[in-house]
Amino acid sequence: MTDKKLPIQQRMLTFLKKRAIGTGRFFKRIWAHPKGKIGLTVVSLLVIVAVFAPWIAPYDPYDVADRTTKGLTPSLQHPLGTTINTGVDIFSMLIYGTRISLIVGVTAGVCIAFVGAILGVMAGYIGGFADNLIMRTVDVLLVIPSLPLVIVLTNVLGRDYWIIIFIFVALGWGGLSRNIRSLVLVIKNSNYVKAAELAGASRWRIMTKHILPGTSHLLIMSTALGSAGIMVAEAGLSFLGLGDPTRISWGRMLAEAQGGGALLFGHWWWIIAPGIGIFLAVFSFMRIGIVMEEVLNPRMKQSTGIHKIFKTLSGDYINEVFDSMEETEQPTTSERSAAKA
Amino acid sequence: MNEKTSGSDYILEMENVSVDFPVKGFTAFLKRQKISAVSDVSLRIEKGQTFGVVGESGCGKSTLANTMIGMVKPTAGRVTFKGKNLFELDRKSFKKTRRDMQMIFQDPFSSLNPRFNVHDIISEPLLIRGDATEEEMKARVVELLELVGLSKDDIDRHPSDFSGGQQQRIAIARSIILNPDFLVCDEPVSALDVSVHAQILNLLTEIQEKLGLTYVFISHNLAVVKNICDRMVVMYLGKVMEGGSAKAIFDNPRHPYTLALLTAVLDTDVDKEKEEIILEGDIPSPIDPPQGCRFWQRCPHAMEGCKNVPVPEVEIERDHYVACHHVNGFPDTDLPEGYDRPVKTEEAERKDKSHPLKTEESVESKTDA
Amino acid sequence: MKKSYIVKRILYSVFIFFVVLTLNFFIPRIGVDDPAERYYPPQGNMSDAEYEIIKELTREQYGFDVSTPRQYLNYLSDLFLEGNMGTSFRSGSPAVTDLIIDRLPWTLVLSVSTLLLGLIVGILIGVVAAMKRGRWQDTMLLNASTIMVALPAFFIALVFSFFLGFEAELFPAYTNPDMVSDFSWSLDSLRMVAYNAALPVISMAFGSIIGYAQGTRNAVIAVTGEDFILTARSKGLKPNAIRYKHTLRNAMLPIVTSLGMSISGLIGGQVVIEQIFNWHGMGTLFLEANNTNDYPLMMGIMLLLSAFTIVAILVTDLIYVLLDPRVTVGEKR
Amino acid sequence: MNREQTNENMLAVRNLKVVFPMAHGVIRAVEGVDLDIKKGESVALVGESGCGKSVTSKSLMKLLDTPPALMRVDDITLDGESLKDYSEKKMQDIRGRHMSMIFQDAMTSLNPVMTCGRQIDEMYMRHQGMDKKEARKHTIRALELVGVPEPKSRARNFPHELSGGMRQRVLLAMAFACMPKLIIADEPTTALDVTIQAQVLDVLRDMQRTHGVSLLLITHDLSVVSNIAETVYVMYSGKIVEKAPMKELFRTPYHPYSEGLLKSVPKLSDEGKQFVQIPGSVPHPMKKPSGCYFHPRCPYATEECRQSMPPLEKRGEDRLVRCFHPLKHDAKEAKTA
Repeated sequence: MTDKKLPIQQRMLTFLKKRAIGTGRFFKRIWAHPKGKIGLTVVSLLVIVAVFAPWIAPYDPYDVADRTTKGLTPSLQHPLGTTINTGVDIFSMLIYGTRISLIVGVTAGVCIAFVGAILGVMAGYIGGFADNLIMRTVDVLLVIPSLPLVIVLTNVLGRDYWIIIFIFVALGWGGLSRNIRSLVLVIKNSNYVKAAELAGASRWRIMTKHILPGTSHLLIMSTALGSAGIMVAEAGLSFLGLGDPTRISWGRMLAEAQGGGALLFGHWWWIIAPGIGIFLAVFSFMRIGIVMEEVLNPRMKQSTGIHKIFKTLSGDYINEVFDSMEETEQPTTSERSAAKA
Repeated sequence: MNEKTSGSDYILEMENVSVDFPVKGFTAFLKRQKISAVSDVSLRIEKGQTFGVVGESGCGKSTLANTMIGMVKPTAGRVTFKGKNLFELDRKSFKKTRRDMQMIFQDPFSSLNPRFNVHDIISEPLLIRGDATEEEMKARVVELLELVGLSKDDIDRHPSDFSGGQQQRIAIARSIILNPDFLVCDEPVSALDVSVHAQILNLLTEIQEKLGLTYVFISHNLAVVKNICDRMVVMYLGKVMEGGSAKAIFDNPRHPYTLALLTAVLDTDVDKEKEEIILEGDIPSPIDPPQGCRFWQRCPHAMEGCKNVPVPEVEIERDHYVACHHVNGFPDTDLPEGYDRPVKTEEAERKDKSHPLKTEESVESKTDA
Repeated sequence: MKKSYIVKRILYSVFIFFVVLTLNFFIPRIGVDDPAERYYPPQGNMSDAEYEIIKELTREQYGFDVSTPRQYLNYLSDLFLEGNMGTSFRSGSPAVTDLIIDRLPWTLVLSVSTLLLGLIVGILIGVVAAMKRGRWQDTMLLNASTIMVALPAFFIALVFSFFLGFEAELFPAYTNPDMVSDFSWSLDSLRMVAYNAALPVISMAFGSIIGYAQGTRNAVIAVTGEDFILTARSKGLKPNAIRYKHTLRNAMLPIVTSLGMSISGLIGGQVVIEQIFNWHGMGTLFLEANNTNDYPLMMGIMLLLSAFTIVAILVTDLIYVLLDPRVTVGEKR
Repeated sequence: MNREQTNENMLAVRNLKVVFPMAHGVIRAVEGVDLDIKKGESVALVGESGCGKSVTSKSLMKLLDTPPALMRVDDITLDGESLKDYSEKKMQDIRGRHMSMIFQDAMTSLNPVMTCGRQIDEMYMRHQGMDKKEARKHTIRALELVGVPEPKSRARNFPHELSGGMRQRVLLAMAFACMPKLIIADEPTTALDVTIQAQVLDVLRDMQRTHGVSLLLITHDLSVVSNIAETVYVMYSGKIVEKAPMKELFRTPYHPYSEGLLKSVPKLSDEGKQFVQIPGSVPHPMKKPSGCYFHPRCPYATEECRQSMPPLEKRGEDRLVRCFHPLKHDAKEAKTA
């Protein structure tokens, strides 16, 4: 029995199994990294909060009927108080805000990685006209200040959060594809790609087996970092009141806090809470991104902590190492032959 | 090169092959500059033999190798592999033909994908050909690992776990998995530790004997070439300076450049007084090289005529060709005035200036003034 | 060789500017057949006939009554021959150019001081951290930067305006409108500007300080590992000579490159900060324009901001050429 | 060669050790190396990658960074002056002035944004207190001495504008600028083409001999050694395994590793397609074998070699060897070897 003759379902199954094992191993390595634990924990927490928001949140912030007294200070019923202008439970808003942040951030981050990878590989590997076109577009994208452009486009295209994601993706792939392209150029000229070409590999095989895996560390890292960046941008947009008007997001909470008199009445928690939400999401995604880069990049040696190693080295141990290299007094050859005789 | 006309004994023939690359850049575009990497090279490689290509960086030996295996298309000339013109084949038969040719690179680490394990690296050509089952592939990989002196326990390890010599062994195993006839070795040992050079060279000769391969062996070290090559060419700035049977060339080296290269080789016989030839100047740029001999700027015997009278390759003895006016004499036609005056009069002056150690005082007075 | 590179670089910047210009022209025309519909969207209580008349008037007023290519040419000739970017929707139909010129200096006050503050403090911190590699100064920078990059500038601005503005009353939480209306070139007036600009500048500079510090640290450390620093040390040069003549000069190269790239983000991010402090700059003008769908004004501001970025990137590229003798024709990037 | 023959050492190193603590263990780069270089002598330190030869050269000038390296030495004396307890500040006066270095890759060893001339000027300005103008005069002369044509305009060139051979000459001029007592050349020609290599070696040899400077040449290339060195140290995995005058080493190597190195390099005089090979590869610096480090690759290894490290013993005039079973050569062999 060989793989070739197996039915397609079984081959798919073994493929998926391999992938699942690989993914599992990958997460284990991230977890094993000293910086990975915090990132992974916080991200999983955020995902749980986002998915189970209706069960976690004590009130439904979308429900107009579910409102209480305005401007309450934090208490057991309202851990973060209520808003001054509308009387919505701030804690529940915070919980629901996780959803939009994660959806917009992760979706846009993944799509940007996808688009950036395809265009970057195309520009680098195919070259010629495609390269020129793509790189000139990137140059244009990088000179237009992005937030104003996003604002103009939401004005023209609409403010539904799917449209916002689309705009972020359309404007955000430039930097990544430029980086991917320069990496692809390096890999493309490497001897192992040449060897594969000599072995008769098709362009498709070279792209999928040699070039794309070579950029994977950059891609995965940029997905995480890109998601973090998009979360900040989305929060900024919502803060300006230009996000999806039907959704509660952390940025919009900040805007309401500013407009609703949190500053005047000294309700600092109303500002701090969504800020911490944004911070946690962005921080944990960035952490994971950096850890992924370190885990995946074959060139990245774990040079971190050489100073730490130096600090922890005990003088005794070092002396021992140096002394162990000392020449021991040994009989010279002539003495030995004399002894033998 | 006209003693044999039938191509049957030759696995690869190159006829008047030239490769030019355009120079990139705005000003270069206006002047239409080009790099002449390989210029008018003809050679024939016999089946089962080892053919040496010797030269320094920029001499075009790598471009020549890439042209042989069809990675670079020549600007002019024909490359015939097993009787088929390599660049007139359609895509499919080109790919099929090229399976019979493989290459070993200088830096073994960069020639192995760091993300693949040994099995995936070695079996890749087989996988691409696509007519072997998993088991067959694995068996073949194990067989090859043993052939190149590695253990079958290494099959799951990654390139970075191996030393340079072992990595080169892996690369060799990959290159012979499809049973090619023709193997191009591009400086296969120069990136390795001195003490493993011999291991790799011996492995290559051993494999050649076992599988009846034809080698093209590229090197800058004449001693290596002497010991394993049957025929060879010495290249300089894209042109063949001297070529033919290795024995003839080493017994009777004639080209000034070959002589200079020979003195750079290690000789452990330290008691023998060695005459050293040190060439002046730098290797010139291959952009728009001179019409005449490309070596004239550095040649100790250069004459005025060498600058612009084209140099033909002349057979000075059986299977020994030299392209040098100094050796062959000038042709009878169209010679410029004073062609046989040595260039070195002005060169010698420059040489004196650049070696102030010999005229210490004159320099002293010059700088003080 | 260098000259032709510079010429090429300038020509390319002009090309990019034209592409941006063209985009600017077409963005308001996305998704509508007639730009008049974008400029004057249908109102609920309006009959079709009425709306047709209004559209007709809009077309006439904004020059939409000719073919699109013709409109484009008019747009270009207005812009280049008369410096005219159209008229705003505001009452009194002021020229976009005038509105922008009124706000431009105020925006520049913020951007330039943020950039300078970020660069000077950032590079200083970065150099110190690189020299004290592995010690507490360096560790502190690393830890601070992982936290700071996750804090958006507008959140920092909000916190500052709350705690330093409202609670501590050290600085104004909102810009005093008198700053603009009573401005004169007097010491008092300038002091007032500085007093009002303090919070916005500091909250924006936070991020860029950390960014430049990180970049400088990495660049300096990378250069310190280069062979030529070893050569300089083997020559017996004094540490200061090595630091200033060899290390910093080379470390400046990547910093200059990243500087050009960071300017676009800085300009974009300022929109939010200006809004928080109600600063009398182009950012607030832009948001006002957005809220009133004032397209000529919006696109005018966009164009100016893009032009700024293009010039900034061009300038940093030219500085790079001055600093690095290796750059020849098209070698960079 | 008209230099005075004195037996006094220009450089003497006693028991130099360098280690690199890493996350997974300790790399023992140099394990107790002794070196002696006489005045005006040229000495070669030969070894393969990872044998610790470059680390040795850097530690002689105390150029190793701590961290990551830790160095310990019984004594380093330069011209009778003990450098062991010299502070970094005092070392700065020694470097370049009395001891200078030539590195392998001139492209990366020269500051890319500074003209070549400026980089040599620095030597004169730092060590001889000259002003810019005077320094430049000397720079031009130094460039002339190492055979750079048109030194005046070349001094104004940036490193990338020169060819590889010229760049290496600039490094030579820099190293010889203050006529130091000792020059350490770390693989000075490895990155160059063979014909250019010959030029640079020629200049190096001429300069060294006419100025009577001591030279420590670090290389893996035996052909370079045979061209220039008078005495050779062979290093393997952090230890000196053999010391001998160059010709004697080439005629009659005592250590099996030296023999293997000499024989495994292809020579013009060889016949046939078989090369003499040393099996195995250089041990990983963190996983060195027990006993003699060379025993896994040595054809003569015995149980004793597996157990303990042989001492470095005197064997004949001016020769040292670290081996329990040094090779024997009878007189006849010695001539034809």
